[in-house]
Amino acid sequence: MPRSLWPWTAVLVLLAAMAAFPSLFTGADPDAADLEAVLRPPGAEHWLGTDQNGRDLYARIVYGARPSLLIGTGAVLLALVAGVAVGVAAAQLGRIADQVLSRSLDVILSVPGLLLVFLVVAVLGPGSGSAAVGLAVVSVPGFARVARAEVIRLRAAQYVEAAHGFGWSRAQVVARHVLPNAAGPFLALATVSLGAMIVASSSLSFVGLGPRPPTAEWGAMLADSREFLALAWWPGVFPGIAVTVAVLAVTLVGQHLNRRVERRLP
Amino acid sequence: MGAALRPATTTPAAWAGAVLLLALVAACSPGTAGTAGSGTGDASPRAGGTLRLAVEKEPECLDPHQSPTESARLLTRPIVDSLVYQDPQGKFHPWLAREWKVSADKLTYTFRLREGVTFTDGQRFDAAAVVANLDHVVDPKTKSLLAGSLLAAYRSSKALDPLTAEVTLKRPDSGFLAALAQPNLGIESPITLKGPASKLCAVVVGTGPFKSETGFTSQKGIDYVRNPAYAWAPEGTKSGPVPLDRIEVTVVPDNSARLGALTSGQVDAVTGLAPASVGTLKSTPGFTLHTTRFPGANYSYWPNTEKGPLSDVNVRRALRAGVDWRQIVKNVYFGVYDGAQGPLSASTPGFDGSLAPAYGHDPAEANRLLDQAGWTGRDAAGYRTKDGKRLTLRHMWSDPSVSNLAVQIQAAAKRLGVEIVEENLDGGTFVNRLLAGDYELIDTSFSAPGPDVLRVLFSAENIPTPERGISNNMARYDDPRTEDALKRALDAASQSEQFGVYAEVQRRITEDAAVLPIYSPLSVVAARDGVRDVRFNVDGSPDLSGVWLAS
Amino acid sequence: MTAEDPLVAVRDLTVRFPVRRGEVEAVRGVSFRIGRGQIVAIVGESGSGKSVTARSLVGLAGEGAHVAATELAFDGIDLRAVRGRGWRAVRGRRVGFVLQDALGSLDPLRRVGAEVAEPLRAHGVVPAREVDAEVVRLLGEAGIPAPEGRARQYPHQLSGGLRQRALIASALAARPDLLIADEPTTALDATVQRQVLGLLRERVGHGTAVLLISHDLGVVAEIADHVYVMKDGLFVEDGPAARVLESPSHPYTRTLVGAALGRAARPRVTPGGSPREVLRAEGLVKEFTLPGRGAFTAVEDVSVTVRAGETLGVVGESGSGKTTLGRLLMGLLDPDAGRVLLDGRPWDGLRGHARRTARRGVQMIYQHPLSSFDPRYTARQILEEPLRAAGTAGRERAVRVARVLEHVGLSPAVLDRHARELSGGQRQRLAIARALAPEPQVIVCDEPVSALDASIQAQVLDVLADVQERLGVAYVFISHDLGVIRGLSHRVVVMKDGRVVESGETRRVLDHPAHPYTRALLDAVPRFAVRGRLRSRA
Amino acid sequence: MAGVLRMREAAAPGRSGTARGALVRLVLVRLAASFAVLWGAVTATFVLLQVMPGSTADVLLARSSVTPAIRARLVAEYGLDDPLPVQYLTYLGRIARGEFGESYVLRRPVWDEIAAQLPDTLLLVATTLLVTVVVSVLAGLLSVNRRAWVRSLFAAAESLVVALPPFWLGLLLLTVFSFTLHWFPAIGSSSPAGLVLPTVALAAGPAAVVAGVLREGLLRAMEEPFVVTARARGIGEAALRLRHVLRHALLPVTTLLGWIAGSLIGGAVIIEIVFSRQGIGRLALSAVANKDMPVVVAVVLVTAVAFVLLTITVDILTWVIDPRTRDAGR
Repeated sequence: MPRSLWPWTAVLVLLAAMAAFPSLFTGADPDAADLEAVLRPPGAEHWLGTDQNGRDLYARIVYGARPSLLIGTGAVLLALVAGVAVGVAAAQLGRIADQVLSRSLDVILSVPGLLLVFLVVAVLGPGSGSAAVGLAVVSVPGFARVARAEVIRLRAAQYVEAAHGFGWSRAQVVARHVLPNAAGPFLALATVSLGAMIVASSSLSFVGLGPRPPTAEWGAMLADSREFLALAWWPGVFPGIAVTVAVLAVTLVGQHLNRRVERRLP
Repeated sequence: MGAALRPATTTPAAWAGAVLLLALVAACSPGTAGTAGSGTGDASPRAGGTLRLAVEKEPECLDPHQSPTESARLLTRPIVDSLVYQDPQGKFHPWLAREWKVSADKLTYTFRLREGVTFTDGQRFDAAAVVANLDHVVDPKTKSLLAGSLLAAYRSSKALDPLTAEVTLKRPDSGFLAALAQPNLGIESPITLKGPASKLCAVVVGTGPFKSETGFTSQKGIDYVRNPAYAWAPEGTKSGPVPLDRIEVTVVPDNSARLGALTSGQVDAVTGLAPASVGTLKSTPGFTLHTTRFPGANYSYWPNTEKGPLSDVNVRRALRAGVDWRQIVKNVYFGVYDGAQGPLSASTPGFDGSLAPAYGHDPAEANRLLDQAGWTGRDAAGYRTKDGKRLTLRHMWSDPSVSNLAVQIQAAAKRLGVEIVEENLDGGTFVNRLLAGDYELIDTSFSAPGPDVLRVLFSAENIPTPERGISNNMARYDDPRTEDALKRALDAASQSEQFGVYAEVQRRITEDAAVLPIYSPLSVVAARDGVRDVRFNVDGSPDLSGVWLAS
Repeated sequence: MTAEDPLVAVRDLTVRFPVRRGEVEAVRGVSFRIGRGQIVAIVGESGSGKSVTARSLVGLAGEGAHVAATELAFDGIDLRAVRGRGWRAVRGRRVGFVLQDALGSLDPLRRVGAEVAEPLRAHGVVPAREVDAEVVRLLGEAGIPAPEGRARQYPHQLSGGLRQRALIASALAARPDLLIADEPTTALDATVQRQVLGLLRERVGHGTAVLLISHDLGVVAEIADHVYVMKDGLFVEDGPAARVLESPSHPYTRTLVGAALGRAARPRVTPGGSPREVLRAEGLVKEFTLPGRGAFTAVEDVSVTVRAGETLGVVGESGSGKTTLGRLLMGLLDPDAGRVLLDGRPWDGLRGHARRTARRGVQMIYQHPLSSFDPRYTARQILEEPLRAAGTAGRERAVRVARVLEHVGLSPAVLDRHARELSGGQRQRLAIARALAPEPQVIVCDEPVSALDASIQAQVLDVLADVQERLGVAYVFISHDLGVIRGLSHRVVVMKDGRVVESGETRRVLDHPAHPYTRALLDAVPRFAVRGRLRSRA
Repeated sequence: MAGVLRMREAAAPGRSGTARGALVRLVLVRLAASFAVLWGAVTATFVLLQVMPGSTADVLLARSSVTPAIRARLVAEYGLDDPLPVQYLTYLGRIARGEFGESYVLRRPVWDEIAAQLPDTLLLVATTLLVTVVVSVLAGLLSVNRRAWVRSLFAAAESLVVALPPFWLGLLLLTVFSFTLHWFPAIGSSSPAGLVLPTVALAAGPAAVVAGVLREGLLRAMEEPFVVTARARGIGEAALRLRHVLRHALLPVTTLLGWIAGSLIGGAVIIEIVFSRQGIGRLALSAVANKDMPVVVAVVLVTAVAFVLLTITVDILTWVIDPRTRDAGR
């Protein structure tokens, strides 16, 4: 790994640790409102200041890592699994299945993403899980298309043809050769999507479709900050930096992994 | 406006998204119309100019006959006149009706109409127009979402002669004149009423001081121009020509954007400022805040008195005493809002100020009450338990974000050992749970110009159920003595007798802790200093007809 | 060679490229001259530095290349002093450049005419309004029929031969003094190759010198005046073409010549198979529907038989249906008509598991072995896979892997390496080993050596012959290279446009071709190779 | 831009009639398939709205105070008490006849409402696309022939911009340039000045993504053998980029831009909220919250049609740029 990526890897590790063990990073309760310390600027007592409820911003950003990152990660994983299933089915089950599935994916694409997420969240009820499912639904077409294209591309590969010659069944060939070799493009798409999903999940929280309050979530924190921007800039800045840094770390480290995978595969 | 879109911080639960205002019996409300800062009414109005106003909310449909929203009332008041005018103190004055008589059985109202009034489309205003309007409101085809219920007692009307209209009621309704004074029963051009209802949702034609031919565009706003023929302002208000040439109203839901538009000079005035913005603006030279308290019920938490932990009056009292509501209000709203001193806003006629001590902060008493109620255990998280069950209260929202107020209350309740769970629900689930009584707390305010709002909020007839549909007794309060008092209030012979009965109701409610009142909402217009004579209507909405621009 | 005033004079040319740690020296001090109107060839295998040498003459040695020489002159211009824009006066105008693979070398998004016109416009060779006419004339000169229409077409709409002609037309458009042709015929069928070489030779008649870069001695022999043999960035030998080829002095040159001749000169036909038929195809027909272009028949009424332990050569140019035939024989494709019988049992009678089991009886070796291996696998995994598919137990697998490795002469040390870490020859041996692992009766070899350098080709062919001798496996050997076919096959079928035009004993068919197409194929083989064959017979 | 001019030249007359026929056929096939997509979108929307909790009538009347007669009237008029299949078929039939009906909540013809909101959204999407294309092509062309560190600087800047949540960027822009500096209006849709900040906030991410893809494409195209051939003809670097390389790099960009244009309509929602702009996105979201089916379905239809048209446009553009696709059909 190039030296320039070390700090970003460290950031990623740090964020993961924050998401897993937030209490290691701060002794403060992220939900503890302190009426006497509303909108305090950053300082010794509150490193990043306090919000409109006197809650410690640093603690909220630390505790916000989990929902902020989990929704995006969950959405990518769900979309990956569903997308691969749909894509492989479209590629393998014949022309009619392919047409039906491909057109269904077009249907998802044809509805504006946020509107569709909104519909899904409305059906499932607000919360982190619904947000993740909603985002996953929107990103299934991307994964499914890559999966379908990869299966079709790899199906024509000579080593896949050769594998048929050894007497494997079709399913065995897909499992042994097609899917593992499609991992590269999937990984690429997944990391690109993960960054985009973290941004998208913060956007959802921003419009109030994220986890339930008072759960600290970066996008929701930014939404709350809007009203007080004239009084205090810090609640409107630090959570945004948190989102940006998280997405940058995911993207840069992901890009590096992709390049390594690409280099390994011809 | 999608409820879920508005990161509301000061609004009550969104199903009542617009603060509902029901016209009740005639009430003289003193109203605390007041203006902070400078620049009111001491100079003589200067004619001309365009007022650019940014408002917070917009109506789904402009037509006040159809729409229930506060914003429809605000946006149509410049266009439509009413038969009678109710001043901010609650007194009635002639407007389109020069005078009126009420029969002894209180079932027939006869209105003598003003002569020479024309609609801005050139039609003449006459008794037939009055009949057409009232009939239009109650016609099921109109699908009125509020105005129809204002006329619930209406039987029929007829034109005795071109300038005399007679209205017959099914039963006596002392609130009838107040209802007529509302923009929701404003008089629209009869020709337009015959056209498609959908057209009325954009363009309303009346006899008012302003007209808007292009009408209302959602998410954008509405532009008015002065009605040059206007010469029938209500008696008792400032007479003379309307000063403004034009009003341009823009809908800007985002609080900070609205403030930015004002401070950057993009608009002259804004409504519905968030308290934080009020604080900012106070310290900004060149701007004036015009405020009045909304009359009616305070912004409150409504406990479910029917089932769950809050059906125990001791728990309700403990919650009332154990949370320092006033301190929270002061902190959260930067001292802009006043803490509640009873179920009603202090500006409401019939408000009983003697109950204020019952709403004081007394944590020791609160803990004693909770112990007495049997919530003596403590779990690992520090919450009180009874029989192993945690004292958990579910607070329902249909808004996507929880107000800072709720966060503070949640924290204060936790110190008491009470867990408040904030549940953000979609509109459909919210309604289902409301009807089923499946909640512990709901929040909303309810503005109204008199104490009759108490019947709307506390009569057992108004408990929302699946059969009855949505109704406003969200505390699900069912007390025979209160019920009896509410009946006596209807039959009261004088206003003082009526107020006496309502004081009893307020006492009962306070004793039972059937509501946890929090603060009195403010109607705010913030404007640059050059905007003069900003006044408020009886319902707390800004009155634009007298506004003029000094610069 | 004309000593006075050569067109190109190069002395001590070195080209170095920066790599991660340090540099590699691709060209390590070579000197050569090209006289006006002369054809000079640089011959070498891939990676020998021949292309870099040629590209240095037009400043296109590559990004970051460090080019040094004591003399680097073109027509009196010191190319060492040329920088940046200065090259533009040389490129195209004074030196034309033709690359192999005309599909990639012509911009696929532009019309052929625009590509040919580009040097004309860039150098203002003819007035703007005459450019179109000049393009048509140039295309015509390059032997392209109906040049007006072709100019409006896109490269992918032209056949390989026409594309190469268009590329040459483009390189010659500004009438340069030197034409650099880098592997100009490599991707072409033999008959087309011959035509393109004819075109190049014809250019010399017009006074243009040619620097020919090739790995193919046959091509060089056809037209070059003077030959430089390059290996590892150095010229190991040079001299007049005839002298170098007929009496090579350097051992490497001898290997090259030997390898080129070997294909023809060392028949390794094993003593002939038993009469038992292992594979039989009857009246095979296969059509493909191309979207938007209707159906086209890849294989039409083809019947062949393969006997145990013998090699059936299948000859034809690209698009003749050879590969489709191979897949039909393997049961990877189902024919539209006719049938294939393996050991007397027809494929179409087999379904599901039975068919998958039967497939192990026919294995395949591909032209590019690397792409026939799962890129994640080590050599061991590659060899074990067919055994796993057959359900062979672990210990038995190890034994069989060791055995097939020995058959193809690979050291067990390769087992834990990835295929991409192996050399081209090792990869193809690995492919053969894998094909042997399921103990098939027939192996279909689809152009197994045509991607290999000449010296490696011979080794791989030897392995194939050895294996057949020892194991008695039958081959269906698909190739466009008559020399290879002749060296290996007992019987041969000649395919053209999906049909078998001639078949029979190899010697009979190739020495006394009956069908005109077979004769054309034989004629197209570069003269040197034919000469070599004649001599070896004598 | 020269690259665009060359595209037009490629499409100039002289193309064979069969190729043009293939394009027409391609478009027709696409249109036919798109009807399935439109039907699917409408059906999916209908189903999702139905499975949303709460009855439509309750949600509709949640903010009002109505008499039972009026409630019954509403339920009957909107057919809310019909069995679901009947509601579905009725609605499908009306859409097929081009009747989109009246909004339950807004009480106006859906088309009027969409016609009032769509132009502002389209304007924003159009300026965003324009800025995206111009900025990314400039950034791509300017950065590609630079030293490696300049390229990585561009790449780093692009990564940063992509990582910025657009709503936050909008918030920052608004705070700095509107609330503080008063350079641009804080509210308002139609004025050119009011379009600047929303466009910047919305275009930043896509422009960065496209610039990156374009540069990758340019770099990849620079490796192609035809570049060596073209250089060997003695043409200049600028001509090489414009005549040869750019078009190759534009191929993936075209597909990407089609995708971005489609997603912008969704992305515009957030920007419309942050900048208090009117637009179809906000209309749709509030309609979903209110279970206002006629509006939701109409918006979905409009965007689905836009999606279909975009897809076909991308196909046509690809057809124009890349002659190889013309003969391959699809």
